[in-house]
Amino acid sequence: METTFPMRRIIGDDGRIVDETMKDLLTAELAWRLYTEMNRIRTFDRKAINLQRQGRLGTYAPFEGQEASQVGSALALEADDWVFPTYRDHGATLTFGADMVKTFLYWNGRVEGCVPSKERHIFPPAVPIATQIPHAVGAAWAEQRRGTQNIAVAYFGDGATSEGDFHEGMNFASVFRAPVILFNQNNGYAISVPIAKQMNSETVAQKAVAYGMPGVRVDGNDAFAVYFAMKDAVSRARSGGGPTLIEAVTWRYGAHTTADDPSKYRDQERSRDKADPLTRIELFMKERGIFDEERAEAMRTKHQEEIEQAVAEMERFSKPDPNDLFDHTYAVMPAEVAQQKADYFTLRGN
Amino acid sequence: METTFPMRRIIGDDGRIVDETMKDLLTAELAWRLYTEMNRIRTFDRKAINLQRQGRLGTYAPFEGQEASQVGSALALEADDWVFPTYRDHGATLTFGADMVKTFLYWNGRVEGCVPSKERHIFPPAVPIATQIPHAVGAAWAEQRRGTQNIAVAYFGDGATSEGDFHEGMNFASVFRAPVILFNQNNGYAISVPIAKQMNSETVAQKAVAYGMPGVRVDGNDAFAVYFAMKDAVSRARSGGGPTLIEAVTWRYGAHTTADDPSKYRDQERSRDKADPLTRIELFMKERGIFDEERAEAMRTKHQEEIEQAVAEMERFSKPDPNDLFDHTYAVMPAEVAQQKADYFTLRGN
Amino acid sequence: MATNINQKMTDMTLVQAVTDALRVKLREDGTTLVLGEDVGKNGGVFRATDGLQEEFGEDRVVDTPLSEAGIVGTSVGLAVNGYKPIVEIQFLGFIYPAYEQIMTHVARIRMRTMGAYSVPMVIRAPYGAGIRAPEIHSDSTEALFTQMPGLKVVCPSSPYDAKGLLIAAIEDPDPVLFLESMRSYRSSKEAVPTDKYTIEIGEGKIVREGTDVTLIAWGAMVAVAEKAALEAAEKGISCEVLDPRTLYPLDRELIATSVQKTGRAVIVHEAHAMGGLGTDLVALINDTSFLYLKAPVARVTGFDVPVPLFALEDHYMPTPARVLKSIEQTVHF
Amino acid sequence: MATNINQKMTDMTLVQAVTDALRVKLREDGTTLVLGEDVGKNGGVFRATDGLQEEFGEDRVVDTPLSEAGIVGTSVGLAVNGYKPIVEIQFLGFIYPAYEQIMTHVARIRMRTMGAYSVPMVIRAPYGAGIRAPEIHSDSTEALFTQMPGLKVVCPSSPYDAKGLLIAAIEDPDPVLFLESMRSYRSSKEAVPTDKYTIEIGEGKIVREGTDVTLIAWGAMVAVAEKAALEAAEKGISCEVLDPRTLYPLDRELIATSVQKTGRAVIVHEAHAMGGLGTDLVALINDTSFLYLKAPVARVTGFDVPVPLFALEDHYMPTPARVLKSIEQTVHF
Ligand SMILES: Cc1ncc(C[n+]2csc(CCOP(=O)(O)OP(=O)(O)O)c2C)c(N)n1
Ligand SMILES: Cc1ncc(C[n+]2csc(CCOP(=O)(O)OP(=O)(O)O)c2C)c(N)n1
Ligand SMILES: [Mg+2]
Ligand SMILES: [Mg+2]
Repeated sequence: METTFPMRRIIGDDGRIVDETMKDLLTAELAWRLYTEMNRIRTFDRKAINLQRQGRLGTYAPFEGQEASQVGSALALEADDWVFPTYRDHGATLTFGADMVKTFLYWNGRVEGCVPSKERHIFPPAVPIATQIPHAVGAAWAEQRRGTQNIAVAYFGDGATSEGDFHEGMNFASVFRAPVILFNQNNGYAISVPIAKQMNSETVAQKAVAYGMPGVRVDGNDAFAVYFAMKDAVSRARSGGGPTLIEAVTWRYGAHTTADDPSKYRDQERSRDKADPLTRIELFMKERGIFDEERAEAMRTKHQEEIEQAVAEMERFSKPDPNDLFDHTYAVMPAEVAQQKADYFTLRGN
Repeated sequence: METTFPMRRIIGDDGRIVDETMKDLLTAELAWRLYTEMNRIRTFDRKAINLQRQGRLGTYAPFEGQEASQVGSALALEADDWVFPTYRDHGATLTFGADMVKTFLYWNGRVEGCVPSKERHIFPPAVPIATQIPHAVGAAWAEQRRGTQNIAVAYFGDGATSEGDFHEGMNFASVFRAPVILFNQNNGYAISVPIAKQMNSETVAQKAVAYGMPGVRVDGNDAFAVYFAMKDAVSRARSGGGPTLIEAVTWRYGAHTTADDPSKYRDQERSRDKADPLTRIELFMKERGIFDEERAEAMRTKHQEEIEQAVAEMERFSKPDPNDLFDHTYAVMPAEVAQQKADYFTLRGN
Repeated sequence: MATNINQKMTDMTLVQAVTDALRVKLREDGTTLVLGEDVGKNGGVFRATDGLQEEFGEDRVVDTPLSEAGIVGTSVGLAVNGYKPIVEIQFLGFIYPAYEQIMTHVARIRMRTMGAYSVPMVIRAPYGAGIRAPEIHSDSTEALFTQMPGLKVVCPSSPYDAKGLLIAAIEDPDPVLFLESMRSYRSSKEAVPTDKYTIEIGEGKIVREGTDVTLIAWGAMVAVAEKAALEAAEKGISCEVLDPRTLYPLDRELIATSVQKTGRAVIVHEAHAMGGLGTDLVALINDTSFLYLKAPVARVTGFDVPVPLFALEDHYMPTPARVLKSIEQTVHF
Repeated sequence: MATNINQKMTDMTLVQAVTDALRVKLREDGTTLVLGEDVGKNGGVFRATDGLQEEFGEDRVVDTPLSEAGIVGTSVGLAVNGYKPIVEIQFLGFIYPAYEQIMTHVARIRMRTMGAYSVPMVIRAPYGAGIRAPEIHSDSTEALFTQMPGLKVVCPSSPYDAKGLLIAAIEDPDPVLFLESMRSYRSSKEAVPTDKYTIEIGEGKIVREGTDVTLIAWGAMVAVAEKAALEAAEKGISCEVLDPRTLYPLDRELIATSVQKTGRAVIVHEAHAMGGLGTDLVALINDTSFLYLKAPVARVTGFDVPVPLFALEDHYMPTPARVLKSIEQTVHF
């Protein structure tokens, strides 16, 4: 039985390597990939907040601060894997390959934003906390039954660990040895409730002991550490080794959602004291001499353009269609609903 | 963090002391108390099965084999403590002070059997698995708020650990440091499902790690071991030390209920191979020279008489009263229900 | 109404018809799975899955942990990824831990993804009072599910219907809650085709024709309504007995047609009056047949109190006597 | 109707009235506790508990883990052991994890112990569409609870009613689900007594008197019904608007009296038609007022589809136009 859950780190706050054994694996290519994706989703996140402030987007759940956790985990996946995100994991889903226009549409209350692309298995964000965990277990179990090497990942927060569905999902994962990663982003808070009031255990990772499952605690602001912890878990899952619980210790810089005022419950001034995951990998790259400001600038421009274009597309998108209110509840519409639909359109005059 | 969960034993299958440090505490008085109570509830249990076979009782859930767990735990309590049992814990509640006639009535589908006596805080048996666990936590928390030293105990089985309510209750217990004992009887089965299919963890006790709570694994057929493990946990709870999860490893000799056929799912012939908790303490007493066959015989006779008398009272009990169907749902009956009640009695002709 | 009826018939109880339907689909469709507490080695606490694990293996007929949210939640993942879970909830009264999964996911995934994902699954659950089961085992809470758009709810009252409807439910592209009256499990036998056939979900049936009043009942209450109809006949009242069989979506046309013919309706159900499906039927009749009504629609239901412990359950349940009284009041209104 | 009305009044929104009621009872009764997610330091996601932890301490106003079954289940233990938990479920759409606790324990402990134990507690939950909240936040599922004997269900539509009813709910010897329409939280202010007063649970009120048709609505739909009534008045139709305020037990007499006067009824609710409380009202009117009815009882409801993501929620909800059309159809039946 595992007995200690030290937080694994590969690079420190200052960007220097703290785990020398990993040195050779920290290639320039990987660093640039992580850095680029983190930059991309941070740009998206800030844009979304701005759009919300301008009334061009509904209530939005920002993830700034959690980029290393989301990108590090998502980059360890393959295209045929399954992702079961929450409302705060669009950084991960965008990295995994979700459509950006649809992601914006989701935040405008458009059901089109939930429709997965044909290329990626991405579940719509789970709104009821922890309910996606058993889904991921079931999808992974299905892959196992078919004998593929595909796996599933459930994303969830620290608060989610208090729900029964976390527990029941963990138990099913371990009993059926499903190829699933239970990826926890411990960002310190569930809305206003700090983790010390959420649980009495020192770590989330140790909760794996209850299920005889490997539990790993990793610095969630260290993109390398997240990436390699995830890679390990993923390859264990692919090779029949069963599920892993990963706790990525991170921090949400901003509000829970744009409707939240974090200064009600914490010293928001000091929220940025935690080392920024982007700065950290940038320092690493500079330290290793693989940073290139010009390339970085080009990357930033590219992301800006991509995002502006996605916003434009989102805003050009066809108006919400009331047909969609009625048309998708069943494969075949019950007579009663058909009548309601007809009445609706009659009154509306078209 | 605790890392191993060895099974604590004080006496072995042969009745010999295996934990010499406890030797002086194993007094003749305590041994007789445990032995007497175990005999009492076994006699009750066998009688209940017989009554069910004769059609004088409804479906019944026997506990034979689990007497040491139930008696050992219940005897460690004080009269002002709270007990939250399942349908299989009437051995524990009878030991704690529940009324025997009411216990029989319960198994005849009489709501009167759920009404606690004024002298003991005993909740009606929880039928939906694991739901009583948060209740016990809440009742314990209430005692803590009032500043008493009273505690609460939740009884539950191995299968119950798979339910969300187990998890949520454990978490609340640990977060609010409630003076509650989570007393698990791991009898190896949830109806037909063996523990190996119920969970992937080697022990139930280790599940405490998930909550930063002490977890104790004890031989549930060793009445002394159960009693002292419980005593420890109880005194920790009374003195503000918070909750404890106790796993009492035991075995149900018979069927899940009288409606169950265990030979469908296990070799029922071999079910009695596990050391009998009563035999074990009897061997201990003989070994120590404190057994007294005459006294034992007198005790058995007394229990037979007590039980026969309770059966007679149960069978003399007034007929089920349809008024009770209507009268207890609210403090004040809603008009609609009053109308239904009136209609019911009109049709009935009285 | 029924398709592919092979003339080879066997006498079966309702629970045997359920097992038979499961066997038919497990044989035919490799993506079907049976999941639940005690469904495997034990063959189910009512033996509804008896012999299936022997025949199809532990991989297809799976004993799960005691964890309703886990069972249903995991089945969502299985269903969305190509399997057809047929879940047994041991008793309908223990479905609540899975209620969130059913309400927020099972019923909504098709809508939420505009049809890109769907979760065809069947949730079977024994329900209802009358067998002296312990507390909570005996509730009739179909209305907690018929008000959940995205789910279908089916409730057979006979072995023949049970097999045909369960096969249809398993083949349905949408999730179906399949309610099995415990009181009806072994109450009678009926000739049932040994081969595969289906009964269309959403189609009710006339169990007995009549002209004075329409009795609407499902599950174990069909037999109660039939008994009352017999007694009423002796008093010169002709009852039509209608079993909707599917509780959502309701067979509006069949119900309206019958009530418009008789001008009167008595609804019989075990659930409480308040919130029971009877209120939906009253509303349906109000909406479709107002001008035909010669008397208010009557309801004979469980009382508005929790289903009691079993010593009083017979007093809680609708009886032929209560139904008969209501028939008479309606006819002589 | 209201007791102890002190003439000192303050203008309050509905959510402020809720906070005020909580403050009154926390001050007066040391056994009351406020429990829930984010209710303490944050003062609730809608600020319904704002300032209460400051005033009463962390011991009385408790931030709990994210665990609805834990909150309600623990509250059962607290309630049975002398405390009065006032639980906040952050949104009604997230109450399902606690559904088993509510259904099998909260609503049944009095019955199960023949009154020896009871669990007086209040479960507050914001509900309903119209504020562009994310998915699942906007459902109106009152009928999942009004069909649960042992529980009372209350739903105020105005600040004044909110305070008086919430205090009454806290003082009630039985468990009460207290539904707070999010759309009504800050939609208007009203003069509310600063002192303690109660409004009896089970008493509805006539919001507007009229003679041609009775509109029945609660929560945010009262305002919609009133708007439709105004428009109908311009067309010469006189509407009586009735707010039952308590959804279980219903004020049968008030409803029957009004419908018997007008001979017509239009029920307006956000929930789906199928299984919505409207069906209970149709049944109630059928049972009490059949011979008075000049037209079928009409229902204007949310459609029988899941409440959509917010881009379409305005299309889902009853509107004054839909209500008006229904009024006209009913009056000109
Ligand atoms: C079952 C349920 N209860 C309550 C909520 C309301 N809610 C939304 S987010 C949230 C906090 C979640 O915290 P955590 O799991 O740590 O994730 P984070 O938001 O920090 O990413 C709560 C309570 C919900 N969505 N679902
Ligand atoms: C929520 C719920 N699901 C299912 C059941 C049906 N059921 C009754 S007892 C039981 C097994 C319980 O096993 P365990 O917790 O090990 O206790 P034991 O019976 O062995 O004492 C099951 C599945 C139930 N009562 N409640
Ligand atoms: Mg968090
Ligand atoms: Mg067991």
